[in-house]
Amino acid sequence: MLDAEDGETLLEVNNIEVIYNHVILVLKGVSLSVPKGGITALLGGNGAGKTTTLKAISNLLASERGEVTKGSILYRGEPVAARNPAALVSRGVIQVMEGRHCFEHLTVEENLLTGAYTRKDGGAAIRRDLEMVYDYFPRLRERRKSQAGYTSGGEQQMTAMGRALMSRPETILLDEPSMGLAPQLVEQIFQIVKAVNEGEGVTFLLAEQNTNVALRYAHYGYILENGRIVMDGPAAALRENPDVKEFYLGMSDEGRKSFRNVRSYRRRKRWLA
Amino acid sequence: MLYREAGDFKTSYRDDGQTFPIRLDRVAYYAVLIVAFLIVPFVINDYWANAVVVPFLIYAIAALGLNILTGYAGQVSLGTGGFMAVGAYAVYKLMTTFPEINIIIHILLAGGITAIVGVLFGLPSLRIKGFYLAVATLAAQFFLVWLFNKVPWFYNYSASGQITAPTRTVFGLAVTGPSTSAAAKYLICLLFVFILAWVARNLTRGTLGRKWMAIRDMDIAAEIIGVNPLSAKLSAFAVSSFFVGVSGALLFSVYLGAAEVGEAFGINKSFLVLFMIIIGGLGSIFGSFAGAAFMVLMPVVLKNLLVGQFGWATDLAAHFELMIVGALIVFFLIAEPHGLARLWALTKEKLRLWPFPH
Amino acid sequence: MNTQTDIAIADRQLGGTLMELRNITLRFGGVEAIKNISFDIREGEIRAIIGPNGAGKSSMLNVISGFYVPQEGEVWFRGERRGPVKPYEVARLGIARTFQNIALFDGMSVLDNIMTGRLHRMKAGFLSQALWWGPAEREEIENRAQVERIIDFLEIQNIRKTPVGRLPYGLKKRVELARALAAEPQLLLLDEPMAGMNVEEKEDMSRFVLDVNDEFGTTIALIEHDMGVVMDLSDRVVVMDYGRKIGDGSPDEVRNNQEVIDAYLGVAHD
Amino acid sequence: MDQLVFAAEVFMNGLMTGVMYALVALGFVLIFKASGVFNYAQGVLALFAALTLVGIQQGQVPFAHLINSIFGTHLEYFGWTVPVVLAILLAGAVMVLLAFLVEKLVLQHLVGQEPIILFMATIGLAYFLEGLGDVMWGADIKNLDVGLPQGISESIESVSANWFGYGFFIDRLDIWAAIIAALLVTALVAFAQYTKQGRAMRAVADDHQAALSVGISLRFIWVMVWSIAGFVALVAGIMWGTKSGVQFSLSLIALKALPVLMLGGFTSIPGAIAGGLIIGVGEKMFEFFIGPMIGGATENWFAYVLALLFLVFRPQGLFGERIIERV
Amino acid sequence: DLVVPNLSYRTGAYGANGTQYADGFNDYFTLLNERDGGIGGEKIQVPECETAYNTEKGVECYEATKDSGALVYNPLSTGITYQLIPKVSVDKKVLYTPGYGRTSAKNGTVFEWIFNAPANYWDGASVAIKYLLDENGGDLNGKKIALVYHNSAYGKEPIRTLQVLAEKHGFTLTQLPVDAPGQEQKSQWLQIRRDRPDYVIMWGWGVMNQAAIQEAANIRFPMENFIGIWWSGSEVDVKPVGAQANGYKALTFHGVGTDYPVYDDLQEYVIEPGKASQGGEHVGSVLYSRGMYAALVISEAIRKAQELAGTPEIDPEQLRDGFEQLDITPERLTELGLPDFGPEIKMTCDNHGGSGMSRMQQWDAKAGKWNLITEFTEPDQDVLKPLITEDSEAYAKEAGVTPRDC
Ligand SMILES: Nc1ncnc2c1ncn2[C@@H]1O[C@H](COP(=O)(O)OP(=O)(O)OP(=O)(O)O)[C@@H](O)[C@H]1O
Ligand SMILES: Nc1ncnc2c1ncn2[C@@H]1O[C@H](COP(=O)(O)OP(=O)(O)OP(=O)(O)O)[C@@H](O)[C@H]1O
Ligand SMILES: [Mg+2]
Ligand SMILES: [Mg+2]
Repeated sequence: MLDAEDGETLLEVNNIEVIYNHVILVLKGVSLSVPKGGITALLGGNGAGKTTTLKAISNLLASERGEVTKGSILYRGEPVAARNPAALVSRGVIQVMEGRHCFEHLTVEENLLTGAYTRKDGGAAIRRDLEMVYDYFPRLRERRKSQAGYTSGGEQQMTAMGRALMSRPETILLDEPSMGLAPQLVEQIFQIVKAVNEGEGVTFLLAEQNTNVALRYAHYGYILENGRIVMDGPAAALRENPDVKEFYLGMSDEGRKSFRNVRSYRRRKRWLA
Repeated sequence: MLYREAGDFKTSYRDDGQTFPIRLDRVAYYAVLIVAFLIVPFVINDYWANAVVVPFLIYAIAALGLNILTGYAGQVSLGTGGFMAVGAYAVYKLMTTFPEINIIIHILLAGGITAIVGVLFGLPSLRIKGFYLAVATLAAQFFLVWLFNKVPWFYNYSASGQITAPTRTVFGLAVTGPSTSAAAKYLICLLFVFILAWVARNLTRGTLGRKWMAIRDMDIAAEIIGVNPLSAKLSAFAVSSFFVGVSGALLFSVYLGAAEVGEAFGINKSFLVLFMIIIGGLGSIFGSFAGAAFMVLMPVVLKNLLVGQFGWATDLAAHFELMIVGALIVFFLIAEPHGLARLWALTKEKLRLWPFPH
Repeated sequence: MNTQTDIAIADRQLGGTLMELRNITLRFGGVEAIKNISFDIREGEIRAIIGPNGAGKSSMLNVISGFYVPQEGEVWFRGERRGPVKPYEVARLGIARTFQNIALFDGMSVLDNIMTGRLHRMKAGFLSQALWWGPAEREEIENRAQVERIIDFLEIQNIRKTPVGRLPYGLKKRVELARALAAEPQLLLLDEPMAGMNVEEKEDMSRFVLDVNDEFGTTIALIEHDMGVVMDLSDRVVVMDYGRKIGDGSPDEVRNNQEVIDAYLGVAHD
Repeated sequence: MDQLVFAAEVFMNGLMTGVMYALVALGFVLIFKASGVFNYAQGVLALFAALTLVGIQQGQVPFAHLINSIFGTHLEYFGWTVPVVLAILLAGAVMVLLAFLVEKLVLQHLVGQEPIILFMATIGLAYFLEGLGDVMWGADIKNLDVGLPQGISESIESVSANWFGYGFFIDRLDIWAAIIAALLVTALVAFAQYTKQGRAMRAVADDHQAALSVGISLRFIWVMVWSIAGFVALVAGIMWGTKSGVQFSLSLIALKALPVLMLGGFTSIPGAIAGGLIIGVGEKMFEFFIGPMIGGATENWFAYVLALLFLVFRPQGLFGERIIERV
Repeated sequence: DLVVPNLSYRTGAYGANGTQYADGFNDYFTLLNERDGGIGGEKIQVPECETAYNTEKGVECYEATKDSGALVYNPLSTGITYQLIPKVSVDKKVLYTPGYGRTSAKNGTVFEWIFNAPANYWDGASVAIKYLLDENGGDLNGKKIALVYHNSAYGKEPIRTLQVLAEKHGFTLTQLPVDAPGQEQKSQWLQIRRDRPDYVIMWGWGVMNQAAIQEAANIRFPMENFIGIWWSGSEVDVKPVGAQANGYKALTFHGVGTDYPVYDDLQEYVIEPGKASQGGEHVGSVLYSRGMYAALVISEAIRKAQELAGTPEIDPEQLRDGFEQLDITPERLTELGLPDFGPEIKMTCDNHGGSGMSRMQQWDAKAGKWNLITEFTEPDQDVLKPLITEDSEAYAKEAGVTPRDC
């Protein structure tokens, strides 16, 4: 595992504010930094602004009529705003979007190949990586010739992940990678994240609801609520934090709480006054 | 902080469901009605009536109709011109066959006939979707125009195939025919617009409207939660065609007075009305009006400006007019893809927050 | 393991068979998504369907809700064999559902979306609707009151008028549930209702599911990948893999079934 | 027997007309495939391309009328003519420039919008180009001559006269159109199906955001596709302009391309050709044999009704991509 | 001032044709203003308004100009004419539609405000058949004639007359409609190629003309046997087809070319000083001449009206009287610098259509000009009269007009 402290900072988000449609203020001053070679997790409830943060980083907000109105985002010290999303991919930042976003009419394999769009290292290398992705996700090998639109939810998630890996990125922004995946596959995906991170030094910033797994694999975590960072720290420390335990890991003092007992009590997060 | 809803509490579901929940809007609405019904008729002249206001009102009905189909029910149609022709020829046949019956009834019947034709041509929508459907509705457009052109019964066997509206009166006041006053034309159109807009509003906020919108947003899901796509789509076609038929009837009988199908109800009409609702705002009653106003007024304003004010040659002005209208369409779409209605709503939303930015 | 839960399940009284699927086989071209599967859903129970990705779970729900027509097999509902039906007819029979890839009507407000759940209960005539007079208005207000109760129940009062397109994922899921509930179904099908939620939200959602089941006596079939949720909430579990059924029984039986562990759970789950 | 021979002649001519329609339809398909944009402006694009070609060829001063009316000058022609090949290349370059501007000024600002909005934007574009074409090159009818032969093909006539006792009429221009269309289609199919850019193009059509997120530059793809479509429009403009002069009505041939598209499938390049042939043959046969019985002038609607009937059985057209219906 | 609006069209599908006509119309009035200081000392204003051949824009133009003292309208569109007929009758404006519009408007007792001298569509149809009769020694029995027509009110106008004439002279008439715009006419011409009619008559406008002539050339239909109405007989229709169009014939009710003294004046007062409409590009073309001719008739009617009213400032009612007593004799035409340019125009209260005379012209591709090949010929009034009475009476009944006594 890499020590986040002394590594070089790859991505820096400084106090950004994001507004949709000129009226809806979603991010109210978010700052975070992602060290090179690390796995950083961005946690938080629904509508906290995780997706928005990731989209701001890869400059995809424009097509949703959102804009960064304050603050700056620097990738390797350069403002990302200056580059279009495609150029950012060439620079090594790729995002796996929430909700899969596969190209429905392309086959699974064609989907994966679009991931290699920006690569210049020739067909052989691309084929090799394709094999690698199929090794990671054997299910995709079986479905390679199917139109992505007709594959199951989980298969689409794998396709989206595989597509990102195909671009040989330096940094991957993962938005809810575990969503809709079977438990052993969730574990597997994070294993892959870990393997890619350690083996190839790829940096990860992942937004996750599945705090439990995320904090097991991440080095550092930020907790975002209501458009603000409410807590951050090394993953191990966060895991031990009683509030995190209670609200994000679903642990009570005697171990895991049962979902059947939820009816009996309900405590609110303090910091949401 | 004039414009806001704070303090404007609703205590019943009926109040909450009303058309203009904000008091200021309500006041503005009644003010517009008073001006439209009680003041304008006394000041309107031929030019304003014939060149601007009457076509605006009539197109607003057509736009409302198409908006129900395309904006609310999501079925893109390019057959509007053809359906307007059905309305026009229906009213012509009715007017000339039953001269003793009131024209208002004829116009409503013409709408009804158009609704039936609309349902017929709407049947393929059960299978065909999106742009395919749009192009398929062109079949209706071209076929209907051909039919009215080819079958002499429709134009009472006149030599040239033109139809001409005879004079008909309402309460002793001529509303069609050459001697109709500007005010009479205006009032009859206004009356139809007012009632139909109100009906459109009622339909779209209730059960039927929800069915339409559900089909529009995701037809499969709508079907699975219990919306019968057949009845939803066909009812949209029927209601929409009724509106369009009425507007065609008015266009011919009140506004043009004489018409030839290919010229007056050609494919350009279909596109024109579609432009209106997209520019105005899909799925918005207000948008239908805004779009109709834009597409009717813009060319007139530009022409008066370029030729009247700047004294340009008419052909240069006409070419520039095309360029400017085109550029404006693109400009508005970029500024707000959801049309003038959304632009207006956003402005209001900002006003509501004012003086805070968000 | 939580002993308290087990007792609770043991106490629950399950009713008769509400729905029965017999030897269902479903093919898409060459792909056999469901292979000869039979199982039943009893009145008042919470039935979970689990299995690896692509196992055919969603397809199964689609069969139940009439969207996919299986090549072979029979669907029995309330003791009658269901003939060929259209999905909207199924909805009228009292089966409502949510979707894996949220299928809300993006252009409508939350309130309108939920109201669509009650569409097939609203019967006012066309004229009445056009004039907004008499039955139409009355009906609207009555149903609105019902919907407001569901809105209160699911705690989404503050977003009533927001267009759903703008909502974050989790809230959308909740609105979808609300829409399904608005139909007052006898059988509620939930396709991954808790995907993409954090623990707190899952707790909320669990609470809703349990309350619906308890208070309205609604039978629930749900697909879920979170084993904690599945094991805690469900009365019985069907496990699918590659279109086959590899397990069926109480949560305990299932989690100790070696085949299920190999195919799906990976490790024995507590 | 006679009827049969006539039928054969009409059939052949239908095929040829179909090719001419397909040339226009191709441009639509390309842009639809690459951006999901239903490009209403395709017809105007053809007109604009043809106007530009004639203007360049004849050495017309662009915006002459405007300049004259502002400065009181009497410009009209530069006084030179440009050789055909060079003129075509220059006109092609203008179309590329146009593609660039369209992307820059319109499409770029509409990334991720619904198809109908983009459709509407192309309508705005059509208006604009129509006006621009007139201002730039004048509204009068122009003669386009790039040396393509026209008129009855005597060899076919005499061969068929030998065989059937009736000389078939086939226009030589149509034969050329068929050859050019075949070449274009082969090239375009190969491009879309087997190259990386082709794949990227299809990806963009599916999901703008996702395409951006994997590093496909929408800008590049769109400029590329609009350039190709502009070039196809130029070819269509040349063929139709040679046939009936370059003037406003040229933009209306787009209406003849729509049923072709519908029938062939909006997303299929071979579909454009197949659709064109079916529509061409269908409408000509119908007009020729049934038309006289019901008053003629059936061509406009018949094409659409034929396509409509087809769609009822295959909602995505002959070769269109399957419409994905899933929940 | 005298206001004569010019409802022109310089854009859209027929812009190329409309432009030339509008130029001729403008230039003639400019000439009168520049050379004579107007008519009877009153300057003429010709405000132009673009209709794009679109009826609604036509109405807008009419409404926009009618309160400015406009005397007479000439919209050059059958559709707009139909639109304006009821309106002008109420607003009391003169509508002058030479060679187009509603044929039965010739009946002045019903159509008080409409004039369509010197010729209308039925005159044209009749003259064309007369010409063919002449060619065939007075006998068309058993001949086959095909009518290729614009599938609109305009194109359908001659059908009724031709049907009656077919019965009378024993030829068969085949109708071949072409939908606007008319670029694609393959089936029509394949049919012609198969049926081998002896003659083809065409009622076309815009691109349809040119496409038809091209197709005729393609199937090697003899151009001498192909006759267009006057709206299918201008340079724009034949030039693009090139040498193959040689020999094509068309009707006309006025002279062509610039071999008339009036052009010297036009050159001197209008073109040279740079006052020509659109730079004088189209001077002398067929459509330009026609626009000019329309202006000439209007100006003569104004002159007459001034004479009758005894004042140079006339109103539309007086202009109507001027039209009804208009008599443009050959001598008068010569005085105006256009000897033998048009037929004599003599209108009365019940005859708003004049004599209906027109002549045949033929295209000489090599010289690039139209040659007149016949004298002005009179149509077969025996056939036309009853038709006109019938149609105008039907209109009167439908529109509730009581015919005037003349
Ligand atoms: N296009 C949009 N227009 C308007 N508001 C938006 C838009 N997209 C997101 N929002 C709002 O921004 C807020 C943050 O949304 P975001 O999707 O970033 O949350 P998230 O943390 O990713 O949530 P989830 O875990 O549910 O995905 C939400 O309240 C949402 O309503
Ligand atoms: N309409 C369809 N056409 C073709 N194949 C389909 C279709 N629907 C589903 N499939 C295939 O059937 C299989 C089962 O799909 P299904 O969506 O039921 O899986 P699932 O169990 O819900 O998986 P997940 O947990 O990933 O959502 C998958 O391989 C899928 O690709
Ligand atoms: Mg998110
Ligand atoms: Mg699923």
